Formats: sequence, structure tokens, C-alpha cells
Amino acid sequence: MGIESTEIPVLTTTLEKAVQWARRSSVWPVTFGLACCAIEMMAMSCSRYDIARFGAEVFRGSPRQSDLMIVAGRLSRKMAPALRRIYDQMPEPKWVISMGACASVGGVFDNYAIVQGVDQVVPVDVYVPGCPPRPESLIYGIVQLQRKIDQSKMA
Amino acid sequence: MLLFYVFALVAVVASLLVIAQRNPVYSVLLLIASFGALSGLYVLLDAPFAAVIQIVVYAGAILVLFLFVVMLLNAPHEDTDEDLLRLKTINAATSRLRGGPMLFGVALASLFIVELLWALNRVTGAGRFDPAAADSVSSVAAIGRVLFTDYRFAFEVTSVLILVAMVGAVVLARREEAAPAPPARK
Amino acid sequence: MPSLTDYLILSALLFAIGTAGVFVRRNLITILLSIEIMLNAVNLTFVAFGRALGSVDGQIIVFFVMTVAAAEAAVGLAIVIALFRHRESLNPEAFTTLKW
Amino acid sequence: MNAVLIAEIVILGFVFHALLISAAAMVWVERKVAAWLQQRLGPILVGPAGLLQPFADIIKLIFKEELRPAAADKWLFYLAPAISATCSFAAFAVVPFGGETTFMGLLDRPVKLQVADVNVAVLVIFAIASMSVYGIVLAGWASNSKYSLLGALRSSAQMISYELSYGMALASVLVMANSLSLTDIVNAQEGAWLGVLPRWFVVLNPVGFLIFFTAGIAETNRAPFDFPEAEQELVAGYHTEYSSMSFALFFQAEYVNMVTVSAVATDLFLGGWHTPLIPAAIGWFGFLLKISFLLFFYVWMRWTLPRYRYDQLMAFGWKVLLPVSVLNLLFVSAWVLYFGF
Amino acid sequence: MESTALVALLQDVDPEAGLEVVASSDIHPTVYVSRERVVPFLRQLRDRPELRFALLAELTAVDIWPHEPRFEVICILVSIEHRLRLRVKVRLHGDDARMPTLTGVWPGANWLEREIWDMFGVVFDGHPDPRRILMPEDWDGYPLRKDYPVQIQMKPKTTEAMQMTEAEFRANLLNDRLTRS
Amino acid sequence: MPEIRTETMTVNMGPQHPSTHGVLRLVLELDGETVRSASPTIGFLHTGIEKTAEQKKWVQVIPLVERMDYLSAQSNSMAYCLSVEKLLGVELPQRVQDIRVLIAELQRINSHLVWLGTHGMEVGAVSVMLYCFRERELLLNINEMLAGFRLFPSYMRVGGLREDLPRGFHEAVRSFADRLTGKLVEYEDLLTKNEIYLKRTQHVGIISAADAVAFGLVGPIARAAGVDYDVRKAFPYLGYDTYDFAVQTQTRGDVYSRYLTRVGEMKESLKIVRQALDRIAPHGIYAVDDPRITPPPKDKVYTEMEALIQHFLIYSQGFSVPAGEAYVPVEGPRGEQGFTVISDGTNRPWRVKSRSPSLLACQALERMIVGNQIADVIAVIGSIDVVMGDVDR
Repeated sequence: MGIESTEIPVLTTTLEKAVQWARRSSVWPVTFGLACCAIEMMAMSCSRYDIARFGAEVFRGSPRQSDLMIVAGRLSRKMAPALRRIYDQMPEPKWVISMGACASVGGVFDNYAIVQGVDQVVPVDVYVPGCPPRPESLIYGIVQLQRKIDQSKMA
Repeated sequence: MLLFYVFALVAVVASLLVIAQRNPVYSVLLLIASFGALSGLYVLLDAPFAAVIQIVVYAGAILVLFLFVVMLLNAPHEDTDEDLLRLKTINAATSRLRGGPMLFGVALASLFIVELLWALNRVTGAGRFDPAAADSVSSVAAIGRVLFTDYRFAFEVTSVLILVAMVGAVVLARREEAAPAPPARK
Repeated sequence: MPSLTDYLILSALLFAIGTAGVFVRRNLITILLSIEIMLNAVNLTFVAFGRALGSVDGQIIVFFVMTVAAAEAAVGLAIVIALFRHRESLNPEAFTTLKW
Repeated sequence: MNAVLIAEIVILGFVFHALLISAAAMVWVERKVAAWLQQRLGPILVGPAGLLQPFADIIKLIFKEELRPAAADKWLFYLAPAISATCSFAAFAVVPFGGETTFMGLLDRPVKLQVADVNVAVLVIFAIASMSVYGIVLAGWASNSKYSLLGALRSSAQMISYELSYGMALASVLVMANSLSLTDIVNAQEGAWLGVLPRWFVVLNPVGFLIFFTAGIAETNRAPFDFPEAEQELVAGYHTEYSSMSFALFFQAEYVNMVTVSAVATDLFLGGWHTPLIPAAIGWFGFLLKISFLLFFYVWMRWTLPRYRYDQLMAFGWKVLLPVSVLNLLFVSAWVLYFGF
Repeated sequence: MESTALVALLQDVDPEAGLEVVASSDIHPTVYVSRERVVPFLRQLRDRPELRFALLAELTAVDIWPHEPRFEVICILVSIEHRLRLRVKVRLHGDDARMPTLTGVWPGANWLEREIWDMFGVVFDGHPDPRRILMPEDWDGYPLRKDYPVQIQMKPKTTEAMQMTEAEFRANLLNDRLTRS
Repeated sequence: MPEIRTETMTVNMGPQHPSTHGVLRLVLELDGETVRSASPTIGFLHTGIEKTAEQKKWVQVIPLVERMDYLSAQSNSMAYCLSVEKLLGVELPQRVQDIRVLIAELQRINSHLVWLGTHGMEVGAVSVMLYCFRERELLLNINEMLAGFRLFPSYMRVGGLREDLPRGFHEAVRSFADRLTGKLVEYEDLLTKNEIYLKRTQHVGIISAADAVAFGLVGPIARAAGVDYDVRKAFPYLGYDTYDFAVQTQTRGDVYSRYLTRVGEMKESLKIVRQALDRIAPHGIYAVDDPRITPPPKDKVYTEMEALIQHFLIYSQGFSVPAGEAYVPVEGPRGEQGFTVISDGTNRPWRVKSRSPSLLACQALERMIVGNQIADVIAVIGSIDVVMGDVDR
């Protein structure tokens, strides 16, 4: 808090609030689907569930322009380096949602090929359970992420 | 008054940098700046049509073509290894083949300047611009009228030239029909 | 108000820079760019003289010069591409044979 | 400092901010219209009816980390978005958006609703349009990424090809209006035949309008000609490596370009601020209506049509659009010469 | 065609193929063929006008460890023309797990054989591209063998080797030096 | 004379790329925009399902195989059950067969809808995807009615189905069929005659009939090239020979032909769905009456000792399958699919191997895209309809 104390507190807090509001209102996911969950992720952006309501429908192909990585599906050991690389390419602040059982803990695939939880590779903010989770669950996950953003400090 | 010097300075400095740059992409960009300054000078000379055409033709077409070729060839640096070598042994005996034209070029350029300054000194107080003539040169209609009457032959010849150049460029840059390589099967 | 002389001096400077560029550089593309500088130096002279004489002929010559410059750039760059395909270099000294 | 000068400064500021706002509005409109076309709701939760969505996007982008790839060219990487943004704004400077007005008698002499009245305005627009390619080309080249480079090469080839048709379509209007000034061109379209059919150039020269609009879409890189950033092929095209503010600049330049092209099309072909049934005093309102219609058309196209393939686009530009535009120009010139306008 | 008639035809094709007919519980008549003769035999099956097994529907393997011969390679062939199906099997010993490649007969066998190599460690002699296909290239072991564990404990790799050629690396180095000096 | 050099550029497409359907990786060598060579790399989604299946009981494998090709989940589980039933030697009741046909055809429509949507999006017609997913939601509703799960209902069981059809099933399917008939016209309006779409897809990604068979690409891809082979007609199962439908074939083998084939297949599937619906009684037998594999009804479990024991055995140990090997081919949405199931006589499978049409399609990709433009690569990948879960398993 060293820097903030020298400034006008009202101003910094309002700015901080504004920025947090902007960040939570415009969470752009990177187009990154792995397996079955990706289909439900697509369904989430379509007419019935319409993630656009939250301003989060802008799926960007380039990780440089995205804020959120939804790890949708099982992560194989072969894919893990690529996933990490995409995460590294995203600019701060960035968030990760681990979608589905496989991404979170390996799911039913407790075997040699699958990484048992993406949190071994990238830090995860929100875990969404399900196999695959329904789009409602994923939307709920995004809402939880928005709450998390609200509570966090501006970097 | 001030504008003239600003534009002149930009034109000269940018042109110098064009030939001093190692990276052709920068050269092309600086040349755009230089041409932009020239276009400004044309405006000062009451020739807005020439100024805009300068931008459209040079910046908009010719230099895009240059940039396109530079990017296509993807050879941004000229002989980097050799240049490094040359930088290290700058005082050592550089190739005479290189030194010759270089010296000649610099000498020639200096000669041009000296000669021109001399010539200008002979004609003192040349051409103050007549403000009254401004309207007569800035009219696009006048340019068009003269271009399509007095210069119509030249105009037609130019169009033929363009056509020839176009065909020539296409023929030259066409890739020789190499036998299509069969898809590599591993 | 700058006089005609000022424009002519500027033009001479630009022309000299262009000349130097043609000889000093050993990259075909930069050489072509230098030629463009020279052409433009001449253009400036024409416009300045036209303004001084109150005639549009200067601008018309500029118009023609630009046309020629465009043609030159197109053909020149086509040659550069063709040469580069053969030698993978833009150094004019790489092209010493008359035939390959 | 007299009142007219103040008015002109006000107009300048107004245009600048109007363009900024219009870019934001277009983001909202695009997302909303896309949603409606796709039977969705679109943004509704960020601000009333999602109206604050573009602002959230912009603020978020400003406060994001700026990344520059290590292999990128430091200067050009940051210069490119600046060029793009500048060109998009600069072109609007010579576009008039209303007739002369004294602001209800506030001024002693009327001012034009326009930032700068240049007598070669049409050429200036053309020149700036031809400059805007540099932003994209440099972005692609400086990123040192292959997708970016492909996007940049595509865009430079595309813009060069379509500029010719664009110019020819402009020329056909110049011949009809016998002037290079946009104000004169608009004023030449005043009035109506039989009191209802407006004397717009689109009625007299529909082919020219179609060519101009098609080439305009290609110039602004919008679907179905959005090759430089074809998302499904080139990830994000020339701005693949851009993040944060510089990405926002490209984003904004795209929308401002759309607004500018629509405004120019309105001035050239749709009678500018002359609209039947709308009084001259609020001519700018008619102007706004026409622009909105064209912009809606842009968005509509994007969400409906598939994308062309790059070589097909070039073939279309050179083999169809260019000959048609030359013939159109010849025809219009002959008509004006022998029958008058 | 009845399966008995088909099998009789097969006997005809290549008497030296070591043909061994076994009972099958589905619509595929099943035959074992000796490893040495499998390629000419299958080529005959593909080309004979009365058979025309042009489609290799499935190529896989099974590990019956600890029995020997340990591996069985299974091909399922379909004759689209004559509406026939056939299963051809080859037995392979664990210490000599190799057989000739079928890519010359069906180009589509390429990746299927790579998968068998990847999963079982069966070598296909003469295969044009004998690399792993599903597992990372530096993987150790053949996962579908019965003596390979289902789970293994190891940290996931999060980095991969720089994908850069030597020339690019040198160019970068040079560039660095230029900008620093 | 030195070799004339053409400037090529190597582009790495994937594993994370907007249009590679998940995690396919393509290393393309480009000359300008033209593809000179392409080498697909797969395995980024290798899940080890076959290994895991060997550790599970027979019935526990069903959810696993549904997650292989996640767009044709019920088709997978049906093919698996058919193979196991073949080993067990059970004969299915007619009603079960009809329900399976119905569900398999619904799954085919489901898969083709996702295909049409993503393919449309990849050639730039974004709205098509939204429309297709809108109709697909109705199918997922039907899945939810069946078993309370959208994507993977696990409704198939060895020897029949998990439970009887829910109330309102017939009406739901019928209203879906009626609705889709109209909507298919809408999709065709957007694409079939669209000038840009034709330009993008005709004469692109061509594969000949002979090549398609040599690469094992039977299914919509081969049918688009003129191979008249459909497992439902050639080797009928589940009584498909009693249904009235036509095999869709085209002749040119390009992307557009595949589009026409699949759209035609959706219409034919709707026909089969209607016929099957007419045959199915709303309530009736839903599993084979075989005490080895089918658990007894709940009321018997509470009242009869044998039933209780049987229930306990099936749910604790599972059932055993006689030793042997079986492969029952079925026509999945992507072509012939089936499971090579090998049993050693115990209650767990010895080996479960899926024939994956997507793997073979990926393999033939190189053949289809070399010489085309980079934009065509996207169109071709879309048109062969690969599901990476099926490729890598």
C-alpha cells in the first residue's frame, strides 16, 4: 500500500473500481478447446445460452488478445507444453478456468497419458465440475470468476 | 516561411537516412516521410494537385510495391556477415572494387552541389514568386486542359509506356514453370 | 517567403543525396529508392519553376515523371525479383555474369 | 478570437469525439446486430442494454499488459497501430457532414460543417486511404510472425488491387459533378425529380455506387473481404501479435474506417445532407440516417456471407471490378459529354 | 457368398501361406497367415477379381501376454464389390515382434501401423515413416502392452525444445550483438 | 544451371488454432499462399481410453467409448454393445433394435449439425453455426429426456437399453423432425446456392474414389467421391434392411460434394427416424431377457431371493463374456465404425479397439490439401469432419 497512501485515496479506489469493472465485464476467452467440453463451450456461446450477455463472447484466436483460458477437456502429456506456452503468451491479467472433471483432476482417465489436473501446468482460478459440465455450469463458473476479479486488487 | 524550412529539413534528413539505413524497410518508410515533406512543399508552391498526386502515386502505389517486394524477398539486411567483417577492419584494405564507385559517387554528388551553387550565384536574386500567379497554377481545370490539349501526344505515349512496363513486369517476375514437385511422401 | 533559389538549392541537395545513394549502396532496392529521390528532386525543380513562371507546364511534367517513375519501379522491381531468385542476393556485385 | 474560429474549433473537437464515440457505438451495434441475426440477446448485463460494453472493452484493453515479441522490430511494432489510427481519423477531416450554418444566428457568417474544406477533397481521401495500408503492412512485418506476415501480404495486394476500382468509381462521380470538392459534389445532388425521386448520384450512376461500396469494403478489410485478419485461417492476421492498447488502436481504426467510407459514400452518391422530406436545417440528421443504414449493411454482410478465398478476391478485383469500373467511367463520361448532366 | 465357400477360395489363393482357419463368432471368417507370406497373400486378396478386398477396414494388434506367441496383428478386409468381409491374423513372437509392412498394399495402413508400433512395439519392416504417432516422440515403453502400467507417476512436461533452426539461432545471436554494441 | 529456388515458408498450424477442430497440428510448407507440403501431427489428445477400458468391467466401458468420438457418442456405445452382444450370442428384441436405430440416426443428425455449423463458420459464414447449434439443442433435450445427460447419456446397455423410453419421447422426436425439415431448407438457402460458398468449396480438396478406398475413408467422404458403400445397406444390422432410405452419393469428391452428401444424409436420417418412430411402441421391452446380463426389475429384487442375488452379482462383479473376438461394423456419422472386442472369458475386456474413421481421414488430409491454397486447408479440414477425440483416443 506504499504507493497508494501518497495519492488521493478516493481517486485510486474509483479508478481501481472502474478498471475491475471493465475487466470483469469484458472477459475474452482464447479459442482453445481440447475435447468433449469444447463442444459444450461452443454451445455456451450459441443462441440458447448466449454468453454474450456477460460480454464474454469475443473468442480471440490469438492468445495475445485474450484474458481467459478455458481448459475444456482432458490434457494429455503431449499437449501440456503447448498449453503452458499459450498461457505464457497471454498478457497479464489472465485467468484460467478448468472446465470439466478431466481438466480438473483427470476424470475417469486415470492413466499414463493424461495429466491429472491442469493445475500441475498452469494456475487455475475456477474449477467447473461435470463431465462435461453443462453450459449453465460454465456460465456460473464465469460469474464466479467475475466475483473473483471484483475482489482482487488492480495490478 | 518556417514551413519551408521544416519541410526542407525533413526532406533532406529523411533522404540522407534512406541511403544510410541498412534495413530496406526503414529506407522505404523514411522515403515516404521525405515524399510527404515534398508534398508539403508543393502545397507551399500552390500546387495542391501535384501534392496529392505525389502522395497517391508515390506513397500509395510505388512505395507499397517496394515494401511488398522487400517483404516478399524477406532479405532485410544486406550481407550482414560481410558488413560485420567490414566494420571490424574498417581501416584495413577494403576491396578496391568497393572503394572505387563509392568514392566516385561521393565525389560526383559533391560536384553537383558545387556546380549548382556556382550556377545559382551567377544568377542573383532569381525568381521571387509572384503572388498573383498563384491562382493560375493551382487550378486543376487548367492542368487538365493543358494536359489533354498541348500535351496529348505525350500523354498517349505515356500510356503506351505504362502498358509496356506492365507487360514487362509481369513477364519478368513470372516464375519459371518448374516441374511441380510431387508431394513428399515419407 | 522563400525564393526560387531556396527551392533549387534544396532540389540540388536531394539530387546529390540520391546520386550518392546510387553509388554508395550495394543493395538493389536501396539503389532504386535513391533513383526515386533523384526523380523527385527534379520534380521539385519543375514545380518551383512552374510557379515562378506562372505556368502549369511544370506540374504537367511532374505528372509525366511520376508515370515514368511508376513504370520504372514496376520493371525494376520485377528485375530485382528475377535476379534474387537466381542468386539469393541483392548485392549488385553478385550479378557479374551476362548469362546463366 | 472571433466566433467563427471558435465554431470551427468546436467542429473539429466534435468530429474527433464523434468518431471515437462512433467506433464504440459500432462495437456495440456489431455485437447486438450479430446477436439479433443469430437469435441471441447479445450484451445486456454491462450497463443498460449492454451499452457500456464497448467502454468496458476499451478500459480493459488499456489496463492490460503490453507485450512485444522479442523478435519483433521495436520501432515499427509500435508505429504501425499509430499509422492505422491516424489514417482512419485523418480521412474524415475533409468530409462535410452538413450544409453551411450559422448555428441559429449565433455566428455572423455561416461555417461549413466540416473540419477542413479542401478543393481537392476527393483526392485527399483517396491519398489517405492509400496510406492506411502501411499500418497493416508494417504491423504484419514488424511482428515477425508468419501469420501476421501472411496477413500483411494479403492486405497490401488486396488494397492495391481495389484502389484502382475505388479511384475509377470516384472519377465517375467527379465527371458528373465537375468538381473535386465534396461540398460541390453534394450540392450538385440537391433537389428531386417529380418532388420524390432524389437527384442523388446513386440513381444516375448505380454501377458506380456498387463498385465504390464493394471496393470500400475491401479497403476497410471487412467480411466477406476480411483476409488480412481472416480469423479461421490466420488466427488474427496482421494483429496476431498485438495485445492491449495497440490492439485497441487497430480495432478502433477498423470501425472508424467503416464510418469514414460510409460517410464518403453518402456524400458522393446518396446526396449527403440533401434528403427529400428532411428540411435543410437538420440536413445532418438525414446524413446520419444514411450513414447508419450503410453501417448496418456492413454488419449484416459480415454475419451472413462466407468469406472469399484470397485468389478469388484478387481475380474478382482485377477481372470483374476493374473492367466494369473502367467501362462505367467511359459510359458516364460519354453521357455527360453528349447529353450533359 | 457363404463363409465356407470364401475360405475354400482362400486356400486357392496361396497354398504356401500357412492358412489356418479358426471359428469366429461374428460375420468375419477368420484365418491365420504366416508372417512371411502375408504381404503377397493380402495383395492377392486385393487384386483377384473374384475377391477384390480393396478396403482395409481395420488394422490392429492384441497382446496376449504371458502366452507366446505374444502378439496377434489383426486385419479386417472388406470387399465392397462382392459384399465380403474377412479377418486375417498374423501371430508374432514377443522376442521377434516384427512383420513386413502393408503400406505397399494399402497406403492407409501407414498410420495404423505407426499406431501399432507406438502402442505395442511391433516393428513393421520397410515402413516409410516409422515414428511414434500418438505418444510424444521421446516416450519410453509401449503403453498397450499388458506388462505396461496403467498409471505412471511423473511430472508433466511444461516446456518443449526451442523450435528454431541453427541458422536462425545464429542470426539471433548476431542481431543481439549488433544491437548491444 | 542452378536449381531455381522458390521461396517457401513453413507455417505451424496448431495445436491451438481456431480451425483445427481441437488439437490437430499441421506443419505446412507454403509457397506464397499455396500449400507445397503438409504433415499432420496427432496425438495431442491421446487419452489412453483403450488401456483404461481393459481395467473396467464390461458395462463400465460404455461411458468410456462414448467419450472417444464425442460427437457420435451413442453411435459408439451402440457399436460397442453390438460387439459384446455378438460375443454373448444374445438376440435383441425388435423394439430394442428399433430404438437403437432411432437413437443412432438422431446421433447422426446431431453430429452432422455440429459439422455443418463448424464448417460454415470456417468458411466465414458464422451465423450458420449458431443456427445449427440452435437445432442441436433440441436433440440434446431429447438426450436429457432419455437419461438426464446432454452429450453422453450412456443410454445403451449390453443387451438392450438402460431403461424404458420416457413419457413424451415420441412427441419430442416428432416435433424435432418436423422442425428440422424446415430448418434444413433454411441452411441450404444460406449455403447451397451461395455464390461465394460455391467458389470456396467446389473443386477443392478432391479425393478420388480409388484413393478414398485405399486410405480406408469409407463414409461420407467416399460417398461424396462416388463409392456406393454404406454399412447399413451392405452389411445390414439392427434390421436396417427393413427401412426405406437411399444412400447418398455424389461424384466429384470435393468439399462441396461432401456438403451435399451430409445434408442429404440428414434428410435420409429424418426419414428413418420417422419410420422407426412409427414402429416403436411408447412402452414395452427395453432389454433382452437374459439373467446373465440384464438386472431383474426392481420389484422382483425386493421380493425374490434369486432376483436379489442376480442383481447383486451384476452390480458388484459384472457379467462375464465368453472368450472370443468380435467386430460388428456399423455406419457411424463419419463412416464405418466398430469395436474390435476381445474377451478372455472374464468380467473385464481383454482388449477394446475402436476403428476410428477420423484417424484415417486425418491421414488422407495431406493428399487433399497439397497444391491448394491456405484458405482451402481450413475448408478441407472442416469438410472431412475429424473429431480429435476419435483420432487420438
